[in-house]
Amino acid sequence: MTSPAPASAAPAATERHARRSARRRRWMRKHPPLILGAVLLVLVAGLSLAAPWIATHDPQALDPLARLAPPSAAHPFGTDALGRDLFSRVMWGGRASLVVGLTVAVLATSAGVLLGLAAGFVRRADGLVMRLMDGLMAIPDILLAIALMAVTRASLTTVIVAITVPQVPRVVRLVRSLALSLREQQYVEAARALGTRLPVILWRHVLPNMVTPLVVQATFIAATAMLTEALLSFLGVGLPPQIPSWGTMMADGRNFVAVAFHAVLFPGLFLAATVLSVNLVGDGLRDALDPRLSRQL
Amino acid sequence: MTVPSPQADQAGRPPLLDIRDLRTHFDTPDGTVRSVDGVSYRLEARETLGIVGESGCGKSVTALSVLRLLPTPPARFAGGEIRFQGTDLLGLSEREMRRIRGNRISMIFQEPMTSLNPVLTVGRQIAEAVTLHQKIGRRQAWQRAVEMLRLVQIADPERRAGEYPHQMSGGMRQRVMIALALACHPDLLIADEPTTALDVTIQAQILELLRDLQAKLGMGIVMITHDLGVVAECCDRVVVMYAGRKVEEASVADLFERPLHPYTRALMASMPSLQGRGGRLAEIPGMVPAPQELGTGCAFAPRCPLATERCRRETPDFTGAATGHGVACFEAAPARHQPVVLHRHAGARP
Amino acid sequence: MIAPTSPQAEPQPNPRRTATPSAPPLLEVSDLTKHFLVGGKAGRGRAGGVKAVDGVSFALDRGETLSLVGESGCGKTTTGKSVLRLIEPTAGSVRLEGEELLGLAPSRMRSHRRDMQIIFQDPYASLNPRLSAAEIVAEPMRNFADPAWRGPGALRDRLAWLFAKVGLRPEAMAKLPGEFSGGQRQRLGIARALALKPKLIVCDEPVSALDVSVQAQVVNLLMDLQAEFGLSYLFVAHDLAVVRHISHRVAVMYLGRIVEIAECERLFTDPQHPYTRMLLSAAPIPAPGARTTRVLPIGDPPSALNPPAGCRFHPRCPMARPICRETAPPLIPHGSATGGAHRVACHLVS
Amino acid sequence: ADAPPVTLRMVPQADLKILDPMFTTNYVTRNFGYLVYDTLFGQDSHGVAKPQMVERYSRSEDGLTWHFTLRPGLAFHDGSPVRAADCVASLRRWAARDNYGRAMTAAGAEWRVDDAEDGGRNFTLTLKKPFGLVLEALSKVSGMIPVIMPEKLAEQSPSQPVTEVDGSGPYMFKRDEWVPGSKVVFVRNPHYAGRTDDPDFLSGNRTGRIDRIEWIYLPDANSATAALTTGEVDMLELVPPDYIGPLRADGDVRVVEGGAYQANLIVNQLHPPFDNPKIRQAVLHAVNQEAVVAAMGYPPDLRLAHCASFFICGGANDTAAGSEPYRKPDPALAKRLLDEAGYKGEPVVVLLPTDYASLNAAALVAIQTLKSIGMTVTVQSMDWATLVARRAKKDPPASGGWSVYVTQAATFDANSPINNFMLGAACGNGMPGWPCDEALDGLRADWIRAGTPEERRARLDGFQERAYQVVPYVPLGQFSAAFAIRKDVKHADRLWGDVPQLWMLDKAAGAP
Amino acid sequence: MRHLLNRVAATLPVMAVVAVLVFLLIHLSPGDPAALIAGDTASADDIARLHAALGLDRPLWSQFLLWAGRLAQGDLGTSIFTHVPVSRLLAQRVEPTLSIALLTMTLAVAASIPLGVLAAHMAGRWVDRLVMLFAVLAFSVPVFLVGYLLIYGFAITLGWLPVQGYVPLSKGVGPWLSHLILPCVNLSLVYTALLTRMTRATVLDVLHEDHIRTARAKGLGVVAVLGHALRCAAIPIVTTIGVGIAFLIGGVVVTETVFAIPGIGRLVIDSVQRHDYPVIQSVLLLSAGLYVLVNLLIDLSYRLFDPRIRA
Ligand SMILES: Nc1ncnc2c1ncn2[C@@H]1O[C@H](COP(=O)(O)OP(=O)(O)OP(=O)(O)O)[C@@H](O)[C@H]1O
Ligand SMILES: Nc1ncnc2c1ncn2[C@@H]1O[C@H](COP(=O)(O)OP(=O)(O)OP(=O)(O)O)[C@@H](O)[C@H]1O
Ligand SMILES: [Mg+2]
Ligand SMILES: [Mg+2]
Repeated sequence: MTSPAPASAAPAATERHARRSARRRRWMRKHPPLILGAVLLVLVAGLSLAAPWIATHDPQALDPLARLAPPSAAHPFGTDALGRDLFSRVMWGGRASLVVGLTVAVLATSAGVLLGLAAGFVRRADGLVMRLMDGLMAIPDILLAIALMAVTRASLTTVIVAITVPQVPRVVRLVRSLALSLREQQYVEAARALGTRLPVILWRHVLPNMVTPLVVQATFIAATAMLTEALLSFLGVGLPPQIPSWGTMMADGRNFVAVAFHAVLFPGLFLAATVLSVNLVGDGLRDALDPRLSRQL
Repeated sequence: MTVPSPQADQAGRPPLLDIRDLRTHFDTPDGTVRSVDGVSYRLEARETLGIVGESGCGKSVTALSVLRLLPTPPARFAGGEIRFQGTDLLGLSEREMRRIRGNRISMIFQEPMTSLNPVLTVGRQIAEAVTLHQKIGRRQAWQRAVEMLRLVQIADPERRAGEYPHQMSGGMRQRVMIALALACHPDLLIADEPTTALDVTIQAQILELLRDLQAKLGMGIVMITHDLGVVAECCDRVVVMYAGRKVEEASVADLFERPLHPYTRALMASMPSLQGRGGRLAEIPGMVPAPQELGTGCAFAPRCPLATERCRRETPDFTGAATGHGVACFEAAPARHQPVVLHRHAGARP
Repeated sequence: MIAPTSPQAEPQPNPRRTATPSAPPLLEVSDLTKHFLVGGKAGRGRAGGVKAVDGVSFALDRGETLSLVGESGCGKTTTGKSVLRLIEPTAGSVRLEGEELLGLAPSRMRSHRRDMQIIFQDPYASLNPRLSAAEIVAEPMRNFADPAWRGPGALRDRLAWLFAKVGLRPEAMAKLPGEFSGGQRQRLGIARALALKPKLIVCDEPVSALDVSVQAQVVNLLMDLQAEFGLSYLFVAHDLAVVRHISHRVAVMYLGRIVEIAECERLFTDPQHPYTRMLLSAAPIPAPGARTTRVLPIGDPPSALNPPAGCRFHPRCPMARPICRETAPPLIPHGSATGGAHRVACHLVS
Repeated sequence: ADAPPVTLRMVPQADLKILDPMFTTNYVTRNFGYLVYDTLFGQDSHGVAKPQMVERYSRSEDGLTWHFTLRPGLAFHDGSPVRAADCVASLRRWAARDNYGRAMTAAGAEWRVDDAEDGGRNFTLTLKKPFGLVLEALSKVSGMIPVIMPEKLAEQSPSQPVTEVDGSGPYMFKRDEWVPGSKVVFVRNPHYAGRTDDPDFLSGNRTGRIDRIEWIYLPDANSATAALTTGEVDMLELVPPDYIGPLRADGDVRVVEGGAYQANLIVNQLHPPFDNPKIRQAVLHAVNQEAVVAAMGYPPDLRLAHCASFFICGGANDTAAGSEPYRKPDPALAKRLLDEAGYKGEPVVVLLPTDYASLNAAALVAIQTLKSIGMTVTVQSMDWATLVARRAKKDPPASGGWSVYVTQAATFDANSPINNFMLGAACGNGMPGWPCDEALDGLRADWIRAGTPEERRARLDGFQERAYQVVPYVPLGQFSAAFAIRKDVKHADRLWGDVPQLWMLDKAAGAP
Repeated sequence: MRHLLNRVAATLPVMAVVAVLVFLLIHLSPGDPAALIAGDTASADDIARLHAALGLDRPLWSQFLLWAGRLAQGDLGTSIFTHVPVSRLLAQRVEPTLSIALLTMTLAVAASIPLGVLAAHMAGRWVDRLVMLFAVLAFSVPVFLVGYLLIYGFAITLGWLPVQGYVPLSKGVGPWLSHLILPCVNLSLVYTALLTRMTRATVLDVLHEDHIRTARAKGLGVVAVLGHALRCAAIPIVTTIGVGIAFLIGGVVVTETVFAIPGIGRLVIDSVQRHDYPVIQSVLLLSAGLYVLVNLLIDLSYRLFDPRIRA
């Protein structure tokens, strides 16, 4: 390459950059749910991260004599059955939901990708993996999670595992079906013809082309995981109560719904808003990246 | 303007189909796509008009515009009119349009594999069209379906009528499509690349069948294709399209004998012939422009060996329609049989 | 009835061969057979399955183009991919420069892949949409460390050379496949196939998806490259005009078998098998009135799932005799003038 | 005519799982026991044991020999008569598991049928040592109650609950309609032979007035309360504390005080740090009873700001002896004691129940208390069932055992040195927490042997003084539970204590 | 017939895997079932004896064979806490759960298919946006929160419907239905959302297919064209109904808790809290069996919807 190339490349690059960012802006305008979801999610995540500075009280400090107080200036969201400040707890509690959502999404997706690729590309593994997944799929998610919680002690880790396990088959099936169709893609066939080794094919040709559906699937898993965490807590088999989470808060509050609805309402609203934002992001990504996915996911 | 005048033919009847300066645009987030940008042609009963052009030049959009099957939005009729037996189709209500579709104007599509409903028997699909447009009972409609299948030379039509599309080969499906299209004896049949997806032997069968049926039923046919061979075999007149415009129109014999537009000539030169193993083929450099990238000037100018400054500046009008051989080119008219000097591609030295 | 597994004789020495008489041809395929199991899960499919390729034999010399033609589903692609072992053949032998490829361990096979490449029909599906043009073309070179292109500098030079060879500008290297037109994508595919300096390229309908004007560019490129590097092509196509233009020899396939194989010129001027004749007569000729009469096969092609006994073409052959129904005709030399290079599988041709 | 049976629907405080009142200390099972079984003696609302199944009894001068005669006409649900042999078998079964029963066995108790022919109505108790509480034992209200079941049931192994039900109580258990986890159905026992005297707590005529009783278990406080206000059920046996206020405001519902309860902090005395009485004292000093009971949700009028007794304040054995130092919560003193006792930050493993809201609340306050005096607290949450299994482990806290859990006891499990499930446990007992103080054991035995009420009172004080020194467990405060009954149910005012005496209630026929 | 047998046979390995999973789930758990069965006052000896009696001291595989053998004979074991045969416990509770499930499914299907088709037809317009907003909201708000809102509104404040409980069908359709409306509406929201999204997506897909253009070129009106599309979309929709069964069963656990309905969902929650393993195992097996059965039926029903599968 000689000197003229970069000289002519520079304006081309900036022009392309400008065109891309223009396209991106247009693209964003075309997908309001995505924007709405992302903004909401950033907001919620920001509040949770900033909890130490926003919270007005120690989220764990009991004040039995001021229990179930309705919202007031001192307690914007009121207090719970033990007199703890709900506003502070709600701010802190987002962390559990976000951690559970994120971890489960990452774990389930990674496990699913490994098993799914094995099933899709290693004929001998296929039968075994898929039978196992069929078995797991046959047990309803929530029941399986509940049962897993029944045999372990409640902790953040066990909750994450219990929520992850039922999600894995979903990813495996997705990955496997993607793998089977990608395997037949001509560019994968071309790679084989070019003498590319299987691991390289998986890494260069198969995985990158799965990213879109996987990212979308992962967002849905994250949303489901947050809801499931709350559900398990609500049913009394979730996170241990000393971890403030929206789920445990609602579980605490469920016995007082008729006398102190705020104790359930505020964590519920925050949870719903978070799950909604993740779902919106997922839907938006799906529609924006690959509209054909809507049937698969 | 050189649009043919809307006058009636000798018998005093309006032409079967008369498209004038049709402009069909798509409003997309990336801007307006002028897929069809001023196309006019006319078709008489019992006539076959071929429309040729490369992929994306607006052949299908023109055809779908006639039946108003394009989704609006994003499609939009930016101008022109489509007169069918004198009535402007663009002015009809959706309900009136529905009475015309499948009844007086029918259409066959390119993909025989996917153009039939996979979950209904073919007999039912044909009968459905019949009951929709004609006041006859289900039994009679079914009878009609069987007759139509027989007409398109499907063996054992009584049994086949009860079968599903997946039980048939591609050629048979295309024949079912034809039966479906002709079930109500339309006056106009639009065939959008009816044989592109088929093998040559099947293609020959289908084209012959269409010719036969035209002779029997007397409909006008608009035959859309990108294969000049098909045009040569079964059309009376041809319209050559490029980038949403009509660039040349002539009778088949005229067109093959003395193509006027440089694009038409280049197209013919670039086709390998069945006559012998050749040396190098003539190439048309560059590629068909994307419709949203069209600027002013002749759309073919960037690829045209004869292009002048004027070509790049102004869009040439379509001239010579009255003589029966029209062309939209500044340089074409006088240049009879002038050899076209084509570019050799720079990178491909022998 | 007892049908011989291969009705075709052993490949005969090819008169076109350019190397010394004792050296084996570049590619020698004999009795190649591929049966696909169908019906989903293993074991429960119909015994035998689809006989996609059923005893195909041919040889291909250095610098030669052999075309495979035939109707859709006759096994052209399967033959091409079996040669490369992209599909694992059921039986038969594939020898590259005398060495048997079938049954080679994967690692040994990999080293042979340098000598054999493939270009696909669909220029959209055959390029990974997420890799840049340079990465796509560099992939085979990364797979095989060769001193000629080891190291980033050498690799860049080689890439630049390849891009120039196929007529792509160096700026194109950074682009994604989605930013290219069909013809340019096909050039990328060719550059990738060329990267390892192969001896044989299987071209699976490389121009069928392209517009006429672009098709000429690619056909020219393929021929130029052959002339420059002495490549051999196994050229799969259904457009007879292209085939005639590009091939040295042509093999006509019908339902998994070769029915006729001959020098290109001879096949087109003096076809012997009834099916070949029909194929040739069915092709539309882009010249009005050129067509005289046309003999077409009867009915639709039978399914490869259970092909007819005897000569597979007999149900559609207007000249079929009783013997055709019973015995599969062997592929035997026709006419002494050809020195055995023209072979036909038909009872009616002596 | 087929008038629909008058049905009373009650939400029980817990789900009925075990059908053997001599097997478990579960209150639901006990309440079930009082419906389907009868006892030899029944306590009245003054705490006096009244003959119930027994027609007459006699006690020898030395108190070592007792003769009992059953009332005639007593019959089990199938109509077969209740015989002395059934009583003897049942009492032996009871004695194998119950604290009182064991104490009597320790005093050499022997049960014998008198009239050999077909089991008759007479039987005898002989003792080797004096035992002052025979009638209290036979009329005990809580823990495992000595009900009378047919001999063939009573003879089954006492380490397994009896799963069949056949009693001589006022109601019969409808096994075919039993939906574990949801519904228990009783119908009136046609063979029940009631006494003639008025019903009073667990004594007197216990003949049922209502044809049919359904226990509908609704674990969700909202559902239960809402069901009561809309009339879908007639009664809540235990009103969720936070709903006492709203229900009191409901014109159709009457809220009845339902017996005193004591919240308790049970400490494991086998292992450090709570093997040291001084540390137990420190905790006792730190506890703020009012905060605990407030956290449990009881309204101010149903909770005591402070109860200065190991026994039920306001009950028969209420005494303040030895409680003087503990009148006010004193965290500073607690810290000092902790230092003096040489507490070095040994971890305190607290078992936190997640499925009992009020215990959870009490435990959380306790945890905050322990932390506030500088103890190192490790919290392990679990459901009650797991907790029950876990608390039986004697391992050190660090290796799978435990240090502390919170529970509550109703009046009859708290109000005497022997009823009280922790104070009643002697050295070598199997009671989780494993309190052991020889002196206390001696004082308890003295109390049991005491002949006169005055004597007993004095010994009780001594016992409690010692208890405040060794602190076998830490009382967390006292409160009253509440029943809630719809006003169309009659005689709700006769209910007393924490046993739902459903036989007393009545309801107009045709009421929903 | 062969096909039917093949399909049925194909469910066996799934159930076998479920059985192994369910067995391992409990037996790899840290707690000792014997200690739980023996109760709170049992001595170590008692527990040890029970341990042996229950076969817990044997090797895992032999325990599994024993358990599976009994299972194959229909013996689900006995509840640890109530000492009632599990099959009886389940039988008592099947009716409410099935009632909820069926009614919910009916409601959801009846609501979602028209909604989904409408949204697909109006794709991109505000009706579609509204429907999709509902769908995503129903997916995001916890079921129990909605449940309490419904109770608060319709049962407590308005007093139109009962707060809780279940009345068997034998006591009359009216009471039965009135007790089911709230829980089923509550539960069907999520299910409706799921099906609506699926219906919309599939129908939208089909609407882009070539044969729909053919149908319109024939002159068919909007309703007829949507009918065509729905027929072609049937298989994914029906599949979703089947997959949604798992959703439904999971949801039943929650609604039964919120509305205090004595069904299998409540049973499992009670059992989990009491570590009543035989019950948990049986419920898992039962629901997996139900899932497999429903999906088997749906699998078989494909042939009704798609002639291509009949071949
Ligand atoms: N719905 C649409 N939205 C935007 N652009 C469209 C739409 N439909 C067609 N076009 C554009 O209109 C142009 C003409 O398309 P048309 O289908 O008529 O081409 P064609 O000549 O039929 O080509 P082919 O031979 O490939 O069928 C194309 O460039 C295409 O991108
Ligand atoms: N993976 C497969 N499984 C089952 N059958 C197959 C498979 N691949 C090809 N076939 C069948 O094998 C036969 C030959 O297929 P092949 O693709 O080789 O035909 P072709 O001559 O290349 O046709 P076309 O011109 O349509 O590309 C066909 O009947 C096809 O249906
Ligand atoms: Mg088209
Ligand atoms: Mg092919």
